[in-house]
Amino acid sequence: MTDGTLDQAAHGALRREPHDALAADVVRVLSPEGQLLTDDAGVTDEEALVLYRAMVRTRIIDERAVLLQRQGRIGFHIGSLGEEATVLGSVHAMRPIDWMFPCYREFGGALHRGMPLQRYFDNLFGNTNDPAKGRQMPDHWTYRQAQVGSVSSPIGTQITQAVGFAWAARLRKDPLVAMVYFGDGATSSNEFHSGLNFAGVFKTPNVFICRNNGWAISVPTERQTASETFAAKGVAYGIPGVRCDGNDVFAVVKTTREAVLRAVRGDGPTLIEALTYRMSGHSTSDDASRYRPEEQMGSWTALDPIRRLRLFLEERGSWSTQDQTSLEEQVAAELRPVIEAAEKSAPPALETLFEDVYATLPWHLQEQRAELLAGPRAKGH
Amino acid sequence: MTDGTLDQAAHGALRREPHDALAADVVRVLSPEGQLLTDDAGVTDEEALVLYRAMVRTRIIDERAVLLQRQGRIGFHIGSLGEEATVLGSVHAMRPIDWMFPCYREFGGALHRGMPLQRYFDNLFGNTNDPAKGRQMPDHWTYRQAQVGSVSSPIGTQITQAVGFAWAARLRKDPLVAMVYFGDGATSSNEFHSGLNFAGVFKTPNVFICRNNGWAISVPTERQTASETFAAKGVAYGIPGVRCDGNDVFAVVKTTREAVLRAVRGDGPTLIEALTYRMSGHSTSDDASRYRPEEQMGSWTALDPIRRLRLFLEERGSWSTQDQTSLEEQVAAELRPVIEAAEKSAPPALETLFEDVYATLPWHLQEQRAELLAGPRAKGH
Amino acid sequence: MTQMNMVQAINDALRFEMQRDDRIVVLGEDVGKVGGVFRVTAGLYDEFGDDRVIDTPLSEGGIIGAAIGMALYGLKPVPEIQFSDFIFPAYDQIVSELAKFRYRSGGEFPCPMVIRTPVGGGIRGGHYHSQSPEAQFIHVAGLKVVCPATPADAKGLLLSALRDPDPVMFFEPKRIYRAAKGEVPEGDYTVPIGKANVARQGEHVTLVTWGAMLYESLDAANKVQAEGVNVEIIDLRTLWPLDIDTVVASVKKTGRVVVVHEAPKTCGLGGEIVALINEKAFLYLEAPPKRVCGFDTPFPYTLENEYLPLSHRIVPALLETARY
Amino acid sequence: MTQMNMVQAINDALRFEMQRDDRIVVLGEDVGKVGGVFRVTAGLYDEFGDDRVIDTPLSEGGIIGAAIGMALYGLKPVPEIQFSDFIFPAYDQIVSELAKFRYRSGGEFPCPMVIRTPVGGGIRGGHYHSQSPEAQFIHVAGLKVVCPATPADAKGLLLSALRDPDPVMFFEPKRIYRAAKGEVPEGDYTVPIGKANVARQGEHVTLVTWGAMLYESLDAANKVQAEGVNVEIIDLRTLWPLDIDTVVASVKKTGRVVVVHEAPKTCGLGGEIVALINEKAFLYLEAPPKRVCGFDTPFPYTLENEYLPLSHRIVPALLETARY
Ligand SMILES: Cc1ncc(C[n+]2csc(CCOP(=O)(O)OP(=O)(O)O)c2C)c(N)n1
Ligand SMILES: Cc1ncc(C[n+]2csc(CCOP(=O)(O)OP(=O)(O)O)c2C)c(N)n1
Ligand SMILES: [Mg+2]
Ligand SMILES: [Mg+2]
Repeated sequence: MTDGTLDQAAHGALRREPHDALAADVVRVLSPEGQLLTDDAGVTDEEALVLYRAMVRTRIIDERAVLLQRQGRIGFHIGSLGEEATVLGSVHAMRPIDWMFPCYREFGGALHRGMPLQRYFDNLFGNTNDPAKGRQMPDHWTYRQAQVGSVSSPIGTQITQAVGFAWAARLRKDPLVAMVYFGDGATSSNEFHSGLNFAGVFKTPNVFICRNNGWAISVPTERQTASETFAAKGVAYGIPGVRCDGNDVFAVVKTTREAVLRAVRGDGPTLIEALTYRMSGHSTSDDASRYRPEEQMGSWTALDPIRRLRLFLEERGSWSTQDQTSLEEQVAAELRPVIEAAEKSAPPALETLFEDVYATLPWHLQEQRAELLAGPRAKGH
Repeated sequence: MTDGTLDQAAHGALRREPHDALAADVVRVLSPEGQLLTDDAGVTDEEALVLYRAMVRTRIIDERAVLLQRQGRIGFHIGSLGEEATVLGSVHAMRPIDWMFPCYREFGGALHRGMPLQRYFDNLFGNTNDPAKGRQMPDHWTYRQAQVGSVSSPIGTQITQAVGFAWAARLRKDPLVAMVYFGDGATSSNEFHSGLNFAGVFKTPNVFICRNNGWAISVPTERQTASETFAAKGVAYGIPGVRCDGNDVFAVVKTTREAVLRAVRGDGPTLIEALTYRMSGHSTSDDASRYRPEEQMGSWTALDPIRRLRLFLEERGSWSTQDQTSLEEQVAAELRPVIEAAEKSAPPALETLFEDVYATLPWHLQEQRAELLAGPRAKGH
Repeated sequence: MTQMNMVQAINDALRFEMQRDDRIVVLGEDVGKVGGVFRVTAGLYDEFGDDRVIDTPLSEGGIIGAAIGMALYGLKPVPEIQFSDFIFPAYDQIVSELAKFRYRSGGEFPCPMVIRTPVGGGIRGGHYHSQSPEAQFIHVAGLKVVCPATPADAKGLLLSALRDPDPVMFFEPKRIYRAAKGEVPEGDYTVPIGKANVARQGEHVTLVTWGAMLYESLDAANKVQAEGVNVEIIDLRTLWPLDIDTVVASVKKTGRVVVVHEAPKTCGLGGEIVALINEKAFLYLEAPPKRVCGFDTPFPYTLENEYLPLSHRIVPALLETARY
Repeated sequence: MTQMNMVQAINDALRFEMQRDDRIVVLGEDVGKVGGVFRVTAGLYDEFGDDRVIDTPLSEGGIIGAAIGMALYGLKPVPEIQFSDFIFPAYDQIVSELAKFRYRSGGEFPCPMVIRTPVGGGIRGGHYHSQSPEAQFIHVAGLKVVCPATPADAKGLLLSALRDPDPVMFFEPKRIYRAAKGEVPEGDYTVPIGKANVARQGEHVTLVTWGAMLYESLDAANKVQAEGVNVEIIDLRTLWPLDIDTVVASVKKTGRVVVVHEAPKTCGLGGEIVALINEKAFLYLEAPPKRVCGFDTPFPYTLENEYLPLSHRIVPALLETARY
């Protein structure tokens, strides 16, 4: 049974490459070296700078969170290293009235939509100021005010929810669009299937953003599906699928904007496959060196979305080394008090354990709360 | 909210017709009037007769089961009226070593593979002779000996199971193919998605038969998916999808045979969409007149698979009214003692309630059995 | 007051509240044009249209996931799961998402909805059209679970559920969909969630039950009355959070308790009720609390009436407990 | 005998049995090349190859559905669910199909397999990496449910499970994956399914627990020993069908019982154990059976140690029960 027969069969899928950012059908505006491939970047110079700053800020925060985890100051982090153009470009293409249903790598997008940095770090530290009362793991934040959903761990569950949300808006003649994020691995989930199927049938105003970052923890895309591409999966639902270079922020903005407009026009949902790359382990708990071919990392480093945008801006004369230094200093300065405040805050009060299970506390939770408050404390706080 | 805006959107899907048996891409061998459209029927004259007899037998049994239910002699029946060519043609194309994982409308196929008629009726009556000990509803039979799976009610669950089965066979270098049946509604199930996805990735020797009969109880195909066709869903999994005229038994045999050969060659699974029509209510519990447009029934009556095959055979001179009469008499004669025996058999013994939950009876079931055997009987036996 | 059966009472509650509250959307398999396989939503499609009474593709996970999204938006979805046996493809959405949404978002995303689904045996439905999965939802924090036994309670509890700020599992005992008939108040009428009903007053034994087994319990109580055993029957109505005060008060009075439910005995709600009574009325107990339940086997087709805790199995349990 | 932790013991059992029985196939997310996110299957991919240690697409329903098909064929699949919190997308396949296959086919299609999955809190995993869903499987007839607390039991029970004719849910307490160490017999070594272990002898109170809470219970027992309370601890090991004889014998001796588990209290296995003790040892009870469990809330991140039934919460329960 181990002579490789099935091995070969299983990897028959390898004949095509579902993770080739340079393939011909992939929407691209900037070359890997930052050259404009079309007449128009599709965004103003000002927007390009806003996007660049946001991407850099996101990466710095990401690196800092990893450091905090390594230092044992927070328990966990899952970030977007290498995927900043996909996250920021798509969020940027949303209108203020639109909604964002995140996966777990989109903190940069939520911050871009206005989530306070403090709120993000209060979640990372799970402290008493965290509006979700330290109940969820790091990177599982919530920020309704900026029309951002609540991060969940189970893969794919947000997809059908985003469809129901958009559907409800449509029923109420509210012209918003709901954009939902998920990974390549999530396309195998039940909810990808039912979400896209419902969206197709009911023509809901959704934009589905599949961040194809090459991996689902250690599982490569060719082990995830034998579909030619992830975008092609739209066919099964009567939904147009389009691939864009997820490391080219202009391509992401362009593709997403078109999809948003389509939805606003009433023409229904779009599935976008953004080809990008997870340039870190899956999370701080993962060691990618156990399974990731070294050369793969190298070739994607050359496609780094931040480098690419910086080359473009420098070429235009709108960015300098000095700008870079001051931006980095600025973000560092912004982070210092935020982290300090988050770290020195107390853990949530004991009674918060029982709140929000229901709108009001039923008898059994009143009893359990009383028991906890009257009893001895656990070690470690 | 009820001005039809969404209505229109939801039915945008109606612009294409996922249930058009006469569409150009649909494999067809016989015209609706029984004329051969190709040089070759693909089956011998003898096979054609075998198929015809089996289809007629299936329909007669079906009608009898409905009658038994109407008379209150059995509790329920779900049949294959109008879908006989799809069921019999595909089963006929299987080799003896292949396996069949049925949905709930394929009793004709199981009988064709050798399931004794008595066994089928013992299930309908849920009597003591039923090898499944009267535990399941009518039409939920099991017949491992002819390599037929076990019928389950939850839609779609058999799909991933058939994939695992075929995958196991492949791992053991056993050249069998596993054919799995499901309806158009089942394509919306979780298991359709994961089953086909796994099959694509691991190139399992499966044939997926989607009996597109136009309805999932009262839900029409255009409300089931916005996909152009059900066959097109194969694209999402890297699996070839093909449509055949499910009321043309030769087309079904041809399409299925090709798929079986493909799987045997190691080229992986095929998704077959057989376009047919449910010419009855969903089951004896359903009244289709509440939702089915009258004219639809009429146009499909003209496409009746049995009529079509009979016209072909009559044209060839290999079938006569006399043949028909004697076939009908023969089936009736065969049914009489079988139904009588099934009906007069006792219900299963009380202790069978506790068997087969586990391989051996744990203490709690021993106690519950003792309690039941010692206590009073329920009314109604 | 009008004479109605359960189906009519539920239909009446839905229609009443849909007229009153245009955020209510009914969705599910076959709920629209055909009005549900049990005809519970009959007429709603014609009255409220395809935007509010929606036939969906065959995917319970899709139905509940989409309903969650609708609830997050601010609508009040009322998904129907055709049989509660088919709720499991949606189990992940219900237990991982719906039940936890308010909690995990610190109250930012409450997710009120009412999941309606027929429950229990009695229609010769075999394995997959007969089960009673309430315990699998009660164990999960964040859900309210309701199961009415009379048409009036069905209407009153459904209207309460539709106005409740939390997600409610609304189990409809299909065995008595048409068999249970009774007077139902017209118009607005609510029965509070969390309050049990003492369906029969008694002194000797407390019987706790709900749904279709209420009628079997009443029958058994009448039978043992002839033998001098006087049974108090509590129809829980709300299975969680259950009305602990009513249960404990009764047990303190009788000192004896029998719990009757259709679901398999092991890890069912019956065990929880026994454990709660131990915690709250231990010194009052004069006999071991007894459970009369479905057996720990899959639900059978032919032997359905032997499997269910019908009157013939309740009677000996009551006698044994009373005479202990 | 070799000193091993839980991860090593489970790995050893898998390797041993895979060498012995070529029908065993391990499948799941990240079980192959990387050897599992907890490294439980480390090295198996290299030793047995991609045909027997299979990385699958991200679909728990697909994993279990395919495993059922493999089992029907005659293989012995050992699917891993990466966290038991993520088992719910496969819940339908497990409760509707796996648990019922032998029954509904009259014995024609037994479906033996071992579903391995890490369970419980202790790794700061929050809502979705900490839950203990055993009751949701015990309630469903047809499954065996196992949860070892020591490396030797982990190996011995896993080898038994791999040879069992029925489907077994094998819950691995991840809190003690590396923390629990002990001597593990080399080579073939089985611990029978269905037998509990008396982990500590005592006279005054019986404590029933399993998995990671065994260690908290031992700690609490040592603490109350100082106050003169002598606790007998039963490590169930097999959660269903549980070893009723051992539990009842102990309760008959002590007359007092505390059940400790991580899962939420309501409708958890604790309630079932209390109800069973009522049925079988009612007259021996000298104090109300007590439950120390996870609270009826979602599993929290920061306050994890306040949520869990750790030693500090077990001690008062033991004292109260002993002094009742
Ligand atoms: C239902 C479910 N199964 C398994 C997991 C464990 N898990 C967390 S992330 C992940 C991989 C996700 O991959 P992908 O969707 O590609 O997203 P990415 O992390 O690459 O952004 C897995 C298997 C989970 N969170 N939920
Ligand atoms: C998971 C699940 N949901 C709902 C049902 C109820 N139900 C039984 S058959 C059916 C329609 C199936 O339609 P389709 O797959 O097209 O098969 P057909 O009956 O047309 O052959 C439904 C909704 C079920 N059996 N299982
Ligand atoms: Mg990925
Ligand atoms: Mg159909």
